[in-house]
Amino acid sequence: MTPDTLDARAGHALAAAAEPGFAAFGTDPWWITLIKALVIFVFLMVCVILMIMADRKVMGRMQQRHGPNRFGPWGLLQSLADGVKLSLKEDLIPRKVDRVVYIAAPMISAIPAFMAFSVIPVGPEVTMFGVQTPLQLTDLPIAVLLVLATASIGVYGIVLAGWASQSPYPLLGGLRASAQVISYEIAMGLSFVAVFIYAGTLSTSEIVDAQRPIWFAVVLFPSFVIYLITMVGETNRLPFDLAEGEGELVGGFMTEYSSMKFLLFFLAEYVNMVTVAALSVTLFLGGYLAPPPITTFWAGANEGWWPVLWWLLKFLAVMFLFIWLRGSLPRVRYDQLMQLGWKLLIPVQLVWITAVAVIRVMRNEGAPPVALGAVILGFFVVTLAALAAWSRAADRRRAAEDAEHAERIRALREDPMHGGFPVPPMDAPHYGSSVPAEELRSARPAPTPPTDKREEVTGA
Amino acid sequence: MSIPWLTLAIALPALGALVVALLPRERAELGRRLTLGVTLATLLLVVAMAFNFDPSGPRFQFEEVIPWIPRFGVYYAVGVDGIALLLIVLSALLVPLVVLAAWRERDDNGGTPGAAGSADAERAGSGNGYFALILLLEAMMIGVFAAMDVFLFYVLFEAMLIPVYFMIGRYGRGAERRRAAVKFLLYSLFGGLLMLVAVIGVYALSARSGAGTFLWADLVGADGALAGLDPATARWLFLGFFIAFAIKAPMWPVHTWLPGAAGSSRPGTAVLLVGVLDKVGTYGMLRYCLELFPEAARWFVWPVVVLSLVSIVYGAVLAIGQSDMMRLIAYTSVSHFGFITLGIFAMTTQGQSGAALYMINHGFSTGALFLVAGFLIARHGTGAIADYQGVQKAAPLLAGTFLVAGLSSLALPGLSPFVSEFLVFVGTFAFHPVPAVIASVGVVLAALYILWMYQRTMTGPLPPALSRLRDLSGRELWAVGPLIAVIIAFGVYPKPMLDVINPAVEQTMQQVGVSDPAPALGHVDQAANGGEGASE
Amino acid sequence: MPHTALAAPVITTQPPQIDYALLAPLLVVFAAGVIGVLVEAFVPRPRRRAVQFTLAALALVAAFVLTVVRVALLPAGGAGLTVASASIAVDRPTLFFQGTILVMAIASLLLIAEHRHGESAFAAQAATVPGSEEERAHVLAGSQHTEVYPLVLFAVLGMLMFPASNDFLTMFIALEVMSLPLYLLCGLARRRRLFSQEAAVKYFLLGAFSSAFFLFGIAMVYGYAGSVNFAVIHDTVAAGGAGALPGGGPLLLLGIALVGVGLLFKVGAVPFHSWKPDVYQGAPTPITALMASGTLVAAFGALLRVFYVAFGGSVAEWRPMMWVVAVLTMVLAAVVAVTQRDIKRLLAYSSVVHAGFVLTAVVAASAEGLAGAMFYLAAYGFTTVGAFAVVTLVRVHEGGAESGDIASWAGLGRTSPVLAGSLALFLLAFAGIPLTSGFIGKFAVFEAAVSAGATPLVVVGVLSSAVTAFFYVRIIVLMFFAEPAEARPRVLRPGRLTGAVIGVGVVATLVLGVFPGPVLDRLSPAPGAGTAEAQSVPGGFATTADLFANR
Amino acid sequence: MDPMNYIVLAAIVFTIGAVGVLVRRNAIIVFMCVELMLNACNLAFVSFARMHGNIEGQVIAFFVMVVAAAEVVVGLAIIMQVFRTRRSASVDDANLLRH
Amino acid sequence: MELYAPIFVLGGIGAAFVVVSMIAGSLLGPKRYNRAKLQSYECGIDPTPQPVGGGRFTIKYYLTAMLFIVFDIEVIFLVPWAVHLDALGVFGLVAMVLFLVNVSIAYAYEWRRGGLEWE
Repeated sequence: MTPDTLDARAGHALAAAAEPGFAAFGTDPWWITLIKALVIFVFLMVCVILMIMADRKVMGRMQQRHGPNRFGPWGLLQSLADGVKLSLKEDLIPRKVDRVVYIAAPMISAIPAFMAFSVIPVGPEVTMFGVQTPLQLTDLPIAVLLVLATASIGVYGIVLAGWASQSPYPLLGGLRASAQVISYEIAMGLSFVAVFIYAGTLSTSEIVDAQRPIWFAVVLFPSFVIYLITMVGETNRLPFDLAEGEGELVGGFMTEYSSMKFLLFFLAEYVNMVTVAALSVTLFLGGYLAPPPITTFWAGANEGWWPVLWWLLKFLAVMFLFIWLRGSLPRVRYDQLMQLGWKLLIPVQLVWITAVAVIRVMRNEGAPPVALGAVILGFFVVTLAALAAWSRAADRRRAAEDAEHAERIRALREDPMHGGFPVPPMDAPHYGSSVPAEELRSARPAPTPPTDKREEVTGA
Repeated sequence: MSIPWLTLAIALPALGALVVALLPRERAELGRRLTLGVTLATLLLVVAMAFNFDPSGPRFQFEEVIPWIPRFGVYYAVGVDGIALLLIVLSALLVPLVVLAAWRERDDNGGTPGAAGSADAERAGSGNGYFALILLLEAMMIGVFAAMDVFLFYVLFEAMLIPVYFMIGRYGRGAERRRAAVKFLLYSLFGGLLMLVAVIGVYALSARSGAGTFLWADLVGADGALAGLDPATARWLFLGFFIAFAIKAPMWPVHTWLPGAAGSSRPGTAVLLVGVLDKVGTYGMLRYCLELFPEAARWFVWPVVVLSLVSIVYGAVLAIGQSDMMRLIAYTSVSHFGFITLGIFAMTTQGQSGAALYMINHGFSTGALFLVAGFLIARHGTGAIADYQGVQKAAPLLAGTFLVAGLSSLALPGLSPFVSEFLVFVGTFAFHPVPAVIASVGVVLAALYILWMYQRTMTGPLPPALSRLRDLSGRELWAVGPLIAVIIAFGVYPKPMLDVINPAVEQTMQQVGVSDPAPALGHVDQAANGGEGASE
Repeated sequence: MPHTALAAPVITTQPPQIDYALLAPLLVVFAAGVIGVLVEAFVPRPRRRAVQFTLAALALVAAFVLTVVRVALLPAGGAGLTVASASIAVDRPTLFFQGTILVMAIASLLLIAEHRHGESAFAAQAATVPGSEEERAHVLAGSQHTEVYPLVLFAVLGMLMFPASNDFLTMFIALEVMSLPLYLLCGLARRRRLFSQEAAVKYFLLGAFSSAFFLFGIAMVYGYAGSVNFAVIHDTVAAGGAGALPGGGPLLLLGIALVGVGLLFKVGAVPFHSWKPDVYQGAPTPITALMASGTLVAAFGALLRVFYVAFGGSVAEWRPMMWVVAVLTMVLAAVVAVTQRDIKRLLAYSSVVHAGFVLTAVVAASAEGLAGAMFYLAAYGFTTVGAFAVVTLVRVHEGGAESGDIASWAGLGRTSPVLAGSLALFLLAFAGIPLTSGFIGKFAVFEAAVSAGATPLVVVGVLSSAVTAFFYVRIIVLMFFAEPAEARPRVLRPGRLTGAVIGVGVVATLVLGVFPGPVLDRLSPAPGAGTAEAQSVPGGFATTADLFANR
Repeated sequence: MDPMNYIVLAAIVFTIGAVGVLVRRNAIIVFMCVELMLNACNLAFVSFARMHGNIEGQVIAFFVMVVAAAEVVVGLAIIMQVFRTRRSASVDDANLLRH
Repeated sequence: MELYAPIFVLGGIGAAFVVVSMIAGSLLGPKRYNRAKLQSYECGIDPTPQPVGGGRFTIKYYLTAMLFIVFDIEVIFLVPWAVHLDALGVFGLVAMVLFLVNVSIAYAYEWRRGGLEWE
């Protein structure tokens, strides 16, 4: 450990030696790297365009209509035309905005979205122009964290856009969007934990390798389901697209944006969809590995360029899921959204991770199958009991709410002032009364006037 | 070693203080009686101890040494030599008299009598508190003189401030008492803290070889822990102790707290303050400054002598200018303390014997003066000299005792202070004639301020306002009488005291490493016996 | 090779051995805090206070008992042990500091739990805006923050860990565990809530600022030594630097300075004291009592450990800095304190001055210094808790806010002699009058400093003592010698809990003042043993680390 | 790249944070500056860890993050409370406690 | 560093695209000034002032942010633990379970005291 080992000249060799298992990465000639990066970029752009198209077409089919069908064959060029149109629109910057932040926000949103894809493996090592190289731009010991990190940076774009617009709708939209994204980010992060336990690494290529025996979607099914839910929440897609819920918030944080900047937000959103879908394929669906039945009769399925096909198929399936969900589910309420994230996904995840860890460690330590079974059973029982308690509580709450409602109705009915009719009370809000409506509703008597307990509570 | 005399003498008033303090407010009368009883018992105990003291025995007697804080080498170590013994007797004697004098004093808290609120406050504050403090103070005074451990001495030296502080500030008189109390406390505390540094220094130096100690006996002497101290350090340490003692003494220029404190105290408090407490300062110089740091003491002789002379003259001159009796007496004390320090630092046997004796006698004379002045003030409610005239016509007994006390204060031959003042002069003259000559100015001035005060207050026509002035009551006579008796008795026959003092002084001299100048004056008690008007 | 080490971090398959018995007090307090949170969640509101108080009191007492028991677990000969991968040191100083902190915490807890007509010292509902209708509703409904108890437990946990930490990471965590609950607790005063909130913000911002300095200092030290373990740092300093970074001396110096800043802030030494008066004044008084006693003890414990163990080999480097800080602290704080008109601010400045006195012992860098500082802190802790307990009782009117203005305390000695007498005793102890614990403490620290050759520092200390005595005496004058003020404050009858605290304070102040021997003996090796080493400057200071025998 | 550069960068960032704390008046911004300082510390820790070749510094960085997070939670709660009361987050407005 | 370079290459391509398209967008689009166009999208309501200083974020959002931070930290600890669970064995499991229990207690507290209720 002498200082000259830290010398920059020695850095290259050291770095290669530094990360065992990453020998294949970071050694590409620069032009291969450039080619791969460009391909990814183009792939993302094409994906986005096609995805927007597919979104509209599939939705149309689901809703018994055609969808766009004017530009190009089957309307395939519709999105391209839309893009061109948007970019030719007048670029408005409202007078009161914070200009710098306003302009920077779409960039902050879009650029990280591109970067996340660089660690997604789409195939094993292939020979490209005579160079042996993996079909993955790069891999890191912390690759999955990179994806999460870029996703987090994207949130800044949303918040800043809302804030820079200096207008209530975008502000509220931005806040809601960021609250939602960060809420679901926790559940998402937790859903990865089980994967890490099984894979023992954060590197995407190694995670894919670890799924050779069996996909994690099978072994870690609850994690997979939760990831799918959070994936939708993360990308602000229906049924979780409250940030731009037109009915409430006009256009959400994008309300004040137009032309190319608007387009960039749009782009970022779809690129994020692509990324999370690709990540789900990588982490849970075996990445580029051929689906299990195929490998049994076709050994070459995981050789050469074939895996790209498997990857693409899985990826498209997940993308279709996005559209399918959008077409089938109604938008949830904001409080339902947050409650789902905080009160259901997170506790379930915590129990699930504990269960996975316990079972894993027990197996590592060679615990007898009986004990293992008992533990599994125990977790089942606990989960069921919790669920039962939860639903009981929910029932009780609902019953209590109903009772309260009924009581209110009854009070209204019996109020002689209203002649026994369920008319709105005269002191309800908007009736111009100075008495707040709350007082009537509360059945309790007003607090007794302060007599002996008078005290100065503040006072500086 | 049979009876722990000193511990008993400390514990008795301390317990008494606790009991009196815990008495309910309504039992004020019981508290007073109890206090008087305890102080008299202490006096008896101390006197009995004094009779057990063997002047020809070892220097320190009745020694008790018990470890207190082993970590710092601190001991509960008590013991007395002749000087300390006499000072303890003085304290034990003065305290019952003060209690008697304070018997009927009302609390003077500035409230007008009759107003309901202040009467209430008066009742709440008066009574047992003052007496408990007196008892506490007595315990501490005896302890401080008996201490044979530097740390113990320091602790009591500082702790004594608190009861006095309350006695002045809480139970004093006049509007200025609060300021006076604070001034007193801060001056003393300042000095005490400087002394603390020196005390710590002593400990640190004693720890140079082996475990540190605070035992006085282990520190002094050629083979003591402080032997071979380098002179510069010793001088700094000396200064730390000396400043504290000088403030206490009180010595010019750090005397300024005294007139205010004495002027704002009750006469009883003033008696204890000037009569006993301030002696701790001079006692400390003699016992600690000189013996712990003999070399430094010799080095500082001239500065201290000069300061003493300034004190003597300055105190006397200011006394003359005073318009308040209590303040006047306080300033006379500044002058008298100048004599004491002069005697100590003359570094002659006579000088130091005289100084030690002076401490006792000054306690008697000033005590008597303060008490009588206090009786007068209690009658008329003011301390201003200008408010009195012709008192001797209305209260001859009072005027008489006042005269005797005053004369003793100016060291009239035949009264005890004369012996001590004479010895100091002789000792100083043997040391160097010039200071002695300057100091003699103080004697002249003393006559001036005492007699002039007497003339202004006691003689002349009796104004109508004073015509109903009562003479001394029986209780008051009992308070001041013993003092007058002692003054006269020891004025005529000082030998018993000198017998006790001399061995201690000789030891001290030996410790300091000085000896009397060549033409010795013969033995001091002969000089004193033949001293009736005799001169060199 | 550094990079390979990086790439394949050694994850030990050997699980660390943890001696839970030695950690028991920490675990008990922590567990009680966690259970306290559960109690908040699941126990019905009316019963919460009783449950929380019982839980907290039991935990603290149990922790104290365990601390005492642990003394027996230590090996003979003054050696100490380390626990949990050498991150916590259990030695005599640790146990003393922990015991002291626990006693202070128990006393403060009694003050915290004190209730009068259903109100405590804490806001009914901190989340409400002061002066709003909502707040009134909460006050009338008798809401109360029982979260206070778990928060206090967590703060105490941090305090217990702080002086016991044997590496900088643990120490930093302990610092934050201690501070974060305190930030919140500061803002919970029932009355004068604006003050209280302001105090919380100030404390928080300045505290976070200082802990950032502390952390950067740790980073520098880590850069120098390659480890944050105190023993390793000590050895590295002795060896003159770590292999990877030759010539890292400046890093060490910077590290010492910045770590010092962080610790001195917690201690409240000038120039890092500015938070103290504001925070002490604004915080609820029971919390102020906890901070003035427990936090101070913990912070000094940590300071001593860092500077004696980790930096024990570079005394010559840090000594001048401590000198300057100690002098500034004693002088400036004493001077500023004279002008204060509010009792809590005054006590805060007094706490700053006292920190300066303890620093003189730190400067000594010897066994005596350690023992002196320990004794001083214990003595001061008892006294200050008692003093703040008295402050809680003097109100502007029955059921009103505390009457902080010193002028309004005039004549208190007449109306409530016992209370005023107790306070006077505490003030005299602060002033260092003999026969109180304050004197022995002062003597111990000054003696250590003089032994180590810092006599000028002691002279400064003594002069500043004289100045501080002035303002303590002023309060006594007001209470005993002055006429009661027109708007005389209402003195509440001490409740059982507050009364107990004051009583303990009085007894401790007197007992430690008159019979300090047993305590002092337990604090240090035989007298004189460390002195010889301490005086052989500066090489002998390598032995200071051995004072904390945890290496 | 010479790892010492990272240390210099950390020092610069730390200084920026410290200056920010001292000159800015908005409590939230002051607080953000403190966080900046903590992150500078993390950078220093991680760089030193690499230089020394042990993972202690990285572990510390983890804990610092945790502490920073806890600080954010507590700090935001306190600042928000004051802010709701006073409708201002300026530390200059908080001056009730000056004597 | 070599492992990270490609990411920045991709990011650079993305950034180039974004910047070019934004510049192109502003150049290509028509510019027809109209006062009303530059108003914020708002039906006659004045645009809101800056949140920092004016401050109208609902407390709820701060609460969400705080909760997020707490749990995000939890994830930070879980990830390295998960990766090395096999090596850490029972000790790691117990430690993490204890940690999760503590976090869960805080979570339960938050839930019970209404911190997880929206609107």
